[in-house]
This record gives sequence, structure tokens and C-alpha cells, in this order.
Amino acid sequence: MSQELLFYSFAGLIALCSVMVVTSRNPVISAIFLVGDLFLLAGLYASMEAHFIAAIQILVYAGAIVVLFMFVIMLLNLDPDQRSQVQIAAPEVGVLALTVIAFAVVGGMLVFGQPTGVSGEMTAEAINSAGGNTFTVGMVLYTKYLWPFELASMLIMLAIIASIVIAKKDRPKSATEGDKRRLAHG
Amino acid sequence: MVSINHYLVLATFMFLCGTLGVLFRRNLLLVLMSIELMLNSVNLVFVSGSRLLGNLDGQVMVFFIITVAACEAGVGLAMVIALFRRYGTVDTNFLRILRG
Amino acid sequence: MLFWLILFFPLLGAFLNGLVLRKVSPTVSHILGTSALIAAFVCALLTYLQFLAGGGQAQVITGMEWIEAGTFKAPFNFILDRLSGLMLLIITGIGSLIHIYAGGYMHEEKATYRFFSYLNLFVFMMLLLVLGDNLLVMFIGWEGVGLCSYLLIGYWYEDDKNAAAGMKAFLVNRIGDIGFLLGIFLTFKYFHTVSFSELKQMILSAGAQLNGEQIEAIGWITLALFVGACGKSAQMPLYVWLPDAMAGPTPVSALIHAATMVTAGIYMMTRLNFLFYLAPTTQMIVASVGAVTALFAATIALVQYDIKKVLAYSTVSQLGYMVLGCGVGAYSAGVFHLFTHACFKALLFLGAGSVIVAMHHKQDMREMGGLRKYMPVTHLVMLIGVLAIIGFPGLSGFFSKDEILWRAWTGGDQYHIQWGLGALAAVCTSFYMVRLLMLTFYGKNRSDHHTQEHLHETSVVMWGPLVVLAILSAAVGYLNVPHIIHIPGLTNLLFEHYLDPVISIPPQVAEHWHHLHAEYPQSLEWAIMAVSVAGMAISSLLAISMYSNGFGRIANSLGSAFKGAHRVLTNKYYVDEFYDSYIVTPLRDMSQFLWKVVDVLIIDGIVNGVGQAFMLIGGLSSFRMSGSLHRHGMVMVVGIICMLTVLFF
Amino acid sequence: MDFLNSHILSITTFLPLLTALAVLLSPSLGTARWVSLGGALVTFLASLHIWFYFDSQTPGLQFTEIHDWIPTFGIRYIMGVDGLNLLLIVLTTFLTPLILLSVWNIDDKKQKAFLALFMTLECGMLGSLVAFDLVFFYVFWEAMLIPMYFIIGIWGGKNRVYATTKFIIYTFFGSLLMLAAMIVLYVLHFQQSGVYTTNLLDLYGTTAPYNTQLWLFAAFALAFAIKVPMFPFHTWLPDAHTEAPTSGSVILAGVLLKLGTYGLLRFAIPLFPQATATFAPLIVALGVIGIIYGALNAWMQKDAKKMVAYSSVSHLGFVVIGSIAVVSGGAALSAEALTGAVYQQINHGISTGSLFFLVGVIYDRRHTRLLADFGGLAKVMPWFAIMLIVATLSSVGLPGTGGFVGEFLILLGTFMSNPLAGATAALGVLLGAVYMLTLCRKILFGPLDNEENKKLKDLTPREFAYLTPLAVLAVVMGVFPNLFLDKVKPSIENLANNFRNYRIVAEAPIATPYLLGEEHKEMGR
Repeated sequence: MSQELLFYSFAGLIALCSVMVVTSRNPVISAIFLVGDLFLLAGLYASMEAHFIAAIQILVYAGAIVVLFMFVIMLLNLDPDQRSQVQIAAPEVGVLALTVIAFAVVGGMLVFGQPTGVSGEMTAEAINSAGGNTFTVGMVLYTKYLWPFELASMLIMLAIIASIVIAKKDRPKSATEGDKRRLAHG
Repeated sequence: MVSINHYLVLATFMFLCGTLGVLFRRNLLLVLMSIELMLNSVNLVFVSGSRLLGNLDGQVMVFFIITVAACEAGVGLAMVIALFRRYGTVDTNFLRILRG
Repeated sequence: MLFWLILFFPLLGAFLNGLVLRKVSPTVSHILGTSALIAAFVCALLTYLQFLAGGGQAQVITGMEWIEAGTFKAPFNFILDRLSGLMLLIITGIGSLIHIYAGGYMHEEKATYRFFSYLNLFVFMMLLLVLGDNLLVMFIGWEGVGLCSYLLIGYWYEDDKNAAAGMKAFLVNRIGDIGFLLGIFLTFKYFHTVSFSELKQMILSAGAQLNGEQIEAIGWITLALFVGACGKSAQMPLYVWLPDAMAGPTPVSALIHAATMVTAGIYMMTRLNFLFYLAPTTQMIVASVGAVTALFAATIALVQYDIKKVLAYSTVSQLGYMVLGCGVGAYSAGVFHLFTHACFKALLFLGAGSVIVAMHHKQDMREMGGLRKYMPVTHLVMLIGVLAIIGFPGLSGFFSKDEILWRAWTGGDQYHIQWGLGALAAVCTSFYMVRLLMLTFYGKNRSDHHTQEHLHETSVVMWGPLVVLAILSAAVGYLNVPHIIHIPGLTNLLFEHYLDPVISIPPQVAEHWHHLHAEYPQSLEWAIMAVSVAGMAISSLLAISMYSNGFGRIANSLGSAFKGAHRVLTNKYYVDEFYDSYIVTPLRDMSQFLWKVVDVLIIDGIVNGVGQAFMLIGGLSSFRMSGSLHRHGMVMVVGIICMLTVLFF
Repeated sequence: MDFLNSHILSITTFLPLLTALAVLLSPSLGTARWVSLGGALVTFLASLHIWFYFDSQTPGLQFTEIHDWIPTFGIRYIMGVDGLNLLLIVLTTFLTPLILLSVWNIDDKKQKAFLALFMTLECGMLGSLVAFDLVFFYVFWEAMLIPMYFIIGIWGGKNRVYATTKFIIYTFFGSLLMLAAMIVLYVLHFQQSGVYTTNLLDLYGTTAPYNTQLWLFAAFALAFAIKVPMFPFHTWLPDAHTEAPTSGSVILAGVLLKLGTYGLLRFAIPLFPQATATFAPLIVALGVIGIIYGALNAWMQKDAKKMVAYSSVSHLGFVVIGSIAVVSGGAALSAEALTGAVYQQINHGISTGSLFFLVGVIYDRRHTRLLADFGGLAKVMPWFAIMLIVATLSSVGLPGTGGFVGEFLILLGTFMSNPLAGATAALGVLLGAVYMLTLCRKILFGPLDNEENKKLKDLTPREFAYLTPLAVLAVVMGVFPNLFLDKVKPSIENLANNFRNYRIVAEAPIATPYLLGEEHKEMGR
């Protein structure tokens, strides 16, 4: 019973935060709701006994990524008039309706669906007796997924280099003639 | 009893929010955040699936997704900065380089 | 060893002159080119003597493998027999003389390395042609000489006319070469070999039973090969390149376009005589083409003013005789005429070359005349040459040409027309050659003052070879004196039996060719001879009376009396114009159409049209390329939804 | 040595790719040039190793390398050499260093990228030549397009984007059809044998139903016909050639087009023999039309490069009809024609390659390729004239040059199979002379009346360095064809005589060079 209560309260908050992230006019507010979202999700993970994931969710997502967003928002220091929204036209309305309906259908199917799958051996008890969630995840990560793990490190390094290269300030002048022309038409 | 269906419905809703954000927000930063939201909904599915099936592969996947998300956010934000430097805006209505 | 040196020396000369010693003076080039050829001649002579001493049996000299694929085999094998031995001597011997002469002729040129390199290469190719033991090695030479001819005709390439003439020669020859190629294909298809010696053995061996298909194939093979011969030996209708080929330097005309290359067709037919004997229809065509060409070219030569053009048409006409000889089955007569013709036509061309040099490269006979007193030696040798070619009794042409006409007459009723054409051509020959002699050396000099001042006899480098050739022209006829004339100390018909090992009538058709060995009454032979001599004498006298002092009254009045005929002849029957407007121009127009309309408009249009159609469909089915991120995203989402819908329902 | 022999193909194929990486990493353009040239030369040496150690007595596949690649789908990494691809491999590695020499003096900011792309291209070409697994082959086949796309698209002429797009879409279209056919074949093989495999050596044993064969053959043949290119799929070629830089044209004509004819021989014909026999008359007819049509079009061109491009259409028509000359009532292919086709591939690479180089030489000097702008160059550029004439003669198939051997054998075989086609194709020999001599005459001969032409300099030592090997080879191939034909004979006879039931076995690498002679080989084993 307490588990259900926990779930429903967390789920309600997550839904609310998600909506706020998408709808806030100010990016800073959005980012803050995103952080909330991430923390709440971490809570859900923990309730599912995925402690390791819950931890890195907080560390990496909330601690690193959203902070990065914050920095960028402040760095750009957008003018209020640029926080405009999409003008809603006929196609947009259509797509909006279609998307919502599609998701509603999927959600409805999920509510009454009965997911199936091949059960593995790592039940909660097995994990606890084997040395806890973090230990077992680590074992899998460094044995079965060693190669992808190493590749992931390569990916991170590439991303670091790429970010530096892309964000590097190498052009003194802000826009060329062609760009301006393009903007004027845009 | 909280079944997996609960988690899946929640994830669906989050994904919907993310999708709508990507489609209808004009601020590139918001677009990126919405993408994070979508990624997180997928993570939720993975973790709940992992618990249901008693298989840790799902959690490992989440680990990788977080890695990729970090990279994506890094590169994406770098591009946002570069775009802002060059065009002075991050409004997608004005960024139409792909126009044919 | 000695044999290989024959081939090696000209190739070495060509290589050194052409690629290595490019900066040397013309004299060095000349000495190098000439000595390469003289060395080859000496080797050839020694080889030939060895060969004769060894009994004169045909021998095949095996070289390296060349092309081998599937069942097809064509090694670099060479054949040395009486025929190729003779050709060897003609090519290297007369070639040497012409090389010596060329040094004098080309002495005004600054760099002659190219010239001598091409000449040596030509000799090499010609040797390959006559020595090859299979059709393919012969074909190397066959096309190789065509190449050298192309390069040499266009030697003075800065004049576009020369380059065009070279190209024409190469292309017309190529038409013939395609015939030759088809001949090779057919031969291989039906006999599974292209080697002369194997073919000969296969066809002549007593046990060989050729099936009907093969007999029929032989008809086509010989016909295809004869097309090749038409191209190379300038027969109707492919003769048109030879007169234009006179654009090249005169020694080239002498060596390539008179003495050696153009006789390749006759050589080839003689080499394959056993095949041709088996195809009486082809033989008939060969004889007819030869006879018609002989007369046709001779009539054109009657009215030409350019001294080299006269000689060129004369060459075509004489080649017609040789082909006629082959056509009536008298191969040794054809080859004998080839031999004598090589001597006197080289002489005539070189003599004309001397005249041209003396006249400062003017070739129009209307500006010549009276050169006898300026150039006595040239006059004398030219006189001998002219007498030889018109068949003046006692000189070489008399013996060789009469032999052919005699064989044509005795070939049977079906050949009498050909004989008539040949005899008529002989009459024309006497006329235009005497006309040439008269206009050039007799009468008053008609050139301008400046040229006249510088007229003088050429150097010994030039007239030396002429004298040698003159002696040959006078003498070689005695190798083949007819039965009816008895000259003490000479074996009659020495030459006819010389080629006996080469020329062999297959037993199946011996009956058809029996007349070649039949006995005829002496009176008939005398009569035929008398007809020719009389014709020769009458037309010569006519020419002397008309042209002894420039263009006399008779010449002019005859010209205006037959104005139409004269114009047709002067324009060479409009054959070039005909080819131009009915073959070349339509082909060009068609190509233009193929390119501009078929290729660019239709085929490429379809290709680009398909591309544009796809672009159009793509454009219609997309929100245009607005560049808007949202639009792209929306399309994507809708697409995904559609896909999922299809997948689930 | 054993290591070398068992991995020589991988080394040869991927060495250019490594070189491309090294080129990208090299600090300056100067270094990059030397690195690329060095890499290309080492690759050439490696291919010479294959050449000398190749056993010319067996029709089997040699230097075979087999590794698992994607075992789930039965996709493998299979490389091998036999008589059909040996010559092409060596041609590729031989042409590449020459091309690098020809671009040596280009001092462009993007030149390093060019060199890297070029080496990648070499890797793609070599890979598609040696691959014996359908998917493996397909990967290389498509990978080859990308560098070529950029080479034309970045370093090309005025109309380069149009040309390169046309090139890539056209070839890609064909490739996709081929991919579909490959998948069908894969499934068919599974249905017959119960094994999923894309191994070509196994697939040769698949006997598809006749009707299916027709479709599959058509798909494969269309892909290769576009690549060749055969009439009427040729229109991308003149555009691509005209717009491509000299180096691109040389490699395009020299090797890329040959992959089309090679594909016919390697895939389309032995995989679908019944369909081959059915389609042979049509393909021969198109080939013959292509010969005549290409030649007539070439004759009309005013741009030297376009003329050579159309001449390729004509020459490759010969290769196509030689590849598919069916004899003995459809039971065998003509070995003569097949030998000729394989030989003519190489020879066309040499002669047309040098023609493109030569056009490039004058284009570098005058920045025009219009025939009308030239004339009388023989006077100021005598060595250039010699090279051009040698290339021309080889191109028109004069006996004594490689062109003759190839064209003669093709025509001979075709004539045996279909006299009418053989005789008509022989006309191509005449027309070939028509346009090539026109080209020569307009460039080399005639009066030297253009002031700018009077100042032209003859070939530089660097130009000699890349033109001379081609000219020498053109003659060597004409006089000593057995040097090359000996190597390919068993493979070709195997294909020609058994194409109805084609099998090829993979053999172990050979430890002793064939050159050492028979006794040594016995000892070596």
C-alpha cells in the first residue's frame, strides 16, 4: 500500500514537472522543472531497487547535464522577446491532435495490456544475495558489456573534442553576407 | 500492487510531453531539454522492464543511454552556442539553413 | 642468327633515330638510317644465298610465342622460301638505294631523324609482312606498313592537306584491313589454324577431304582477303588513297607507294595461292578488278599535269596488272611483274624526285620542259625507266607485262575481256608515260626565270642510285624470257619455275587450271606479243607528236574536241567527290544526328527526365524544403505514427 | 613469408586506407604527397608479390583469406585472387602512383583531402576486386562511390555538381537493384541448402529456377551495365569525364569502369548461366550498337576529353561482347573472346588512361580542351606527340600494341559465336581509327597558328615519369601478351568451358614464386 502511495505521488509530480518543462516561457524555469523531474525519477528507480542507476541519474543528469543547460542559458542571456512560441497554424493543430491521439491509444493499450517476456535470474533476492545492485550491475558491465563500455568512453572523448571544436570562437565577425541574406528571408 | 503497466503509462506521458516540446517549442534549448525528457522516459521503461524480467541488461542499457545523453547534450549545447555566435539567435524560426 | 639480324637492323635504326639520337645533324641520321638498311641487305643476301645453297626448301623459323588463347595460337614464326627470299631482296635492296637517295632529297630539311626513323620502321614492318608464317604476323606488318605510310605521308604535317592525305590513306587501308581480319576469322573458324605452312599442308595433303562447308568458306575467305589486298594494293574501289599519298616526300612515294608496300596484296595472294586456286569465282573477281583498275587508272593518268600524280595513277594501273596476273592464276607472272615494276617504278619516282628538287619543289609538268640539257643523267635514266614501263622490247616491262597479258588470253574464253582491258591499258600506259617524258625533258623550258637559273644536275648521292636502278630495270627482264625467243646463254622462263615450290594447284581443281601448263602454238604467242608492241608503238608515236614541244596544236584541239571526256578525266571520274557526298557526308550527318538528337536529346533526356520526375514527386509529397525544424520533425512524427499504425493494425 | 602469403590480400587492400589516414595526419602537404606516393608504391609492390607468387597452373582461388564477419547472417570476410581479377588488381595499384605523380604540383588548400580520398578510393576498388562474399563485395562496391563523388564534386569543372550527382544516382540505382537480387539469391540458397551464406564460392552452386534467374540476371547485369557503361546507360560517363579532374578521369576510365565488366564475369555470368545464354544475344546486340554508336559520337565531339569518354563507350562495348560470346549452342563461352575481354580491360586502362593524362597535360598548359584551339603541337611538343601517337595506336588496336591483342581475340571469339555480330563489331575498328586519328590530326598536325600554342613547353620530367610507363606497357602488352595471358589462362578456361556449372575452389597460398620454375615449386611444397 505504501508502495502504491509512493508511486502515485511520484508519478503525479513527474507528470506535472514534465508538463511544466515543456510549457514554461522561461528556459530557466524549464531547467529547474527538469531537475525536479530527474530527481523524482531517481526516486522511482530507487523504489525499484535500481540503486546504481538512481545514483548516476542524480550525479550525471541532475548534477552535470542540467547544470550545463543552466550555464548555457545564462551564457546566452536571451532577450525576453526571443522566447516566442510557435504560431499555431492548421498543420500544427492537426499534428498536435494526431500525436496526442496516438499517444492516448498507446497509453490505453498499455493500461490494459499484459507485458510478457523471458524472465531472467536476477530477481531482487538473487541480486541481494550476490552482493547488491551496484555490484551486480558492475559485474555485467565489465564482463558482458566490456567492449561497448570502452567504446562509450571513446564516444565521450569524441564528444568532448567535438564540443570544444564546435563552440570554439574562431571567427571575429559574426555573420557573413550570405548568412545575413538568409536570415532576412527566414 | 504497482504493475509494470503503471510505469509504462507514465513513460508514455513523459514521452508525449517530450515529443510535443520538440515539435512546438522554438527555443533550441527547450528542444534539447525535451529530448532529455524523452530519453528519460525510455530509461524508465528499461528500468521497470529490468525489474519485471529480473535481467540486469536493461539497467546497463540505461547506463549507456545516460552516457550518450551526456554526449548529446554536450555537443548539442556547443552547437547552440556556435549558432548563437553566428546568427545571434537560437530561435528555430530563424535558423533555416536546410531550406532547399 | 643472320636471319634475325635482317629484322634487327632496321628496328635498331628506327629506334636510334627516332628515340635516342634526336638532336644529331641530318647527315648522321641519314648515315645511320642507310647503314641500318645496307646491313640488313647484306644479311638478307647472305641468308638468301645460304638458303639457295641449302636446296631452296621452304623453312619455318620458330620464334617466341605471341598470342595464345583458347585453341588459338599465333607464334612469331617466320617462313623463308623462294617467295619471301625474293621479297626480302627487293625490300632491302631497293630500300637501300632509296635510303641513299633520300639523303640527297631531304638535304634541305633541318632535322630528318623522324624521316629516317619512319623509313627504317617501315622496312621492318614490311619484312614482318613478307616473312611471317601466319596470317597474324603478316597482319602486324600489314597494318604496320600502313602506319608508317600514314606517318610519312603526313611528314610535312604543318600543311593540313598532308595530314589529311595521311589519314585518308590509313583509313582506306583500314577498310581493307577489316576484310583481312574477317579473312583471318573465317580461316580460323573453318581450319583452326592461321599458319601458312599448316594451312598449305592441310589443303594440299592427299588425304585432306575438305567438306562442302569448308569449300564454301574458302570462297568467302579469299574474297575477304582480297578486300584487304584491294586496300593495300590500291585496287578499285579502294584505290583513292594512293594518288593523295603523293603528298609525302618523293623517296617515300618510291619506296612505299610504288616498290614495296602496295605490292603486299599481290604477295599475300601469292602466298595463299592454294586457297585462291580453290575459289574460281574469287579468281574471276580478282582478275576483273585488276583489269578494270588497270584501265581505269591509266585513263586518268592520261590528262594529269602533276608529275607525281601521273606516276601514282600509273602505279595503280600497274598494280592492276599484277592483280590480273594473280586472278588468272599466273602467280609467278604477277610476282615477276611486281619485281620488275619495283625496279622501274622506283626509278621513275626517284627520277621525278630529282626533277622536283631541281625545279624547287614544283611538280606541275606545264612548268617543266627541256630539262634534258640541264639534267642529262636524270634524262637518260628516266628514258630507260619509261621504255621499261611501256614494254619496249628488250626491257624488263616488256617481258613481265606480256607474260601477264599472255596468261590472260590463254586463261580461257572467260578472260578475254580482261585481256582486252589490259591491252588497252597498256596502250594508255605508253601514251601517258611518253607524254610525261616529252613534257618534262623535251621541248622548250617553260619555267620562270628564277627557277631556270638554278636548274642543274643533282648530286651523285641522288643520281647514283638512279643509275643502279636503271641497270636493274633494263636487265631483270631477262630472268624470264618467253619460250619463243631464244637468247643464247639464257635459260628460258627461269623465273616461272623459280616459284614452283610455292605455287601449288590443289589436286581437286587441277582440271580447272590445266591451261596454265598447256602447250600453245608459237604463232599465238607471237601474235599476242605483236598486238601489244604495235599498240605501244602507235600510242607512243602519238604522244611524241602531240607533246614533243610542249602542249602542241593537236593536244589542244583534242582536248577541246572531247571537252566532256577531258573534264571527267581531269577530275578523276569524280570518284573522290562521289565518296565524299555519298559516304563520308551522310556518315558525318548521321553521327551528328546520333550525338545531338539521339544521345543528348533522347537518351540523356530520358535519364534527366526520370530524375526530374522523382524530384517533382518528392516536392509534391513533402512540405517543400522550408528548412523549418518543426516541419521536418512533424513530418517525421507523422511518418512514425503511420508506420506504427500499419505495423499494429 | 607464410604470414605474408596468407594475408597479402588484406595488406594490399587496406594499405591504401592506412595511407589515407596517414595523409590526413601528416603535418604539411609536402609530407602528405610523399606519404601517399610511398603508400601507393608499397601497395604496388604488395600487388607485385601477388603477381609473382601467383600459380598460373591452377584455376583455383589463391591467397584466400576467410574470416567470420557477421556470423549471424553467414556473412564472411573472404578474399581471393584468380585469373579474372589478378590483372585488374595490378592495374589498379599500378595506375595509382602514376596518378599521384600527375597531381604532384597541384598546390591547393584541399589537396591533402584529395590525396586521402584518392587512397580511400584505391582501397574501395581493390576491395571490390578481391571480395568473394556478396555483402563484403557490396560494401566495397558502394564505398568506392563516395570518394569518387567528392573527387568529381569538389575538384571538378564548371558543371561538376550536376555531373557528380548524375554519376552517383545512376550507379546507385543499379547497385540497389543488385542488392535486391543478392538478397533473393541469399534466400534461395537458404531454401535449397538450409544454410545462410553470402559466400560466393557456395552460391555458385545455387541453381535458381529459370524464370527467377532471368530476373536476377537482369538486375545484376543492369547494375554492371550502368557501371561499364553499356549503351544506352552511358550518358553519365561523358558528363562525369568532362567534369572530373584529370586524375579522376584516369581512374574512372582505368579501373572503375572495368569493375562493371569484371562484375559481369564474376557474378552475373557464372551465377545465372541459363539466363546468360538467354540474354546473350541482347547483350551482344547492345554491345555492338555501343561500339558503333560510341565511335560515331566520339567522332563528332569538339572537346578532347569528351571524345575520349565516348571512345570508352565504344571500347568497353568490345569487352562486353567478348565477355558473353556464347559458343557450342550455349554450352560454353568462347575462351578466345573471354581472354580478349580480360586482356582488353587492362589494355583499355592503359591506353585510355594515358589518353586522359595527355589531354590533361595540354589542359594544364592551355586551360582548354577544345580541339579547335590546338593544331600543330607536334612542332613545339615532339615528345608529347610521340606519347599521344603511341596511346592513339594502342587505342585503335594497331598490331604490336596491347589493343590489338585484346580486340583481335574478342572479335575472333565473337565471330566464332555469331559471325554477324563479329563482322559488325569489326567496323568499330575502322571507326575507332576515324575518331582517334581525327583527334591526333587536330591536336598535333596542321599549321601552328595559335600564338599561345607557340609558347608551349614540351613534357616535364615529372610528366615523363607518369607517361613513359604507360607507353612502354602499351607496347610490351602488344609484343609479349603471354606474360599476362599465361597467368589468366586456367581461370578463363575454367569459366569458359564450365560456365554452365561453374565452381571455383579456394587453394592454400603458395610458398614459392612461380618464377623460380617447376623444380623449385615441387621442393617448396
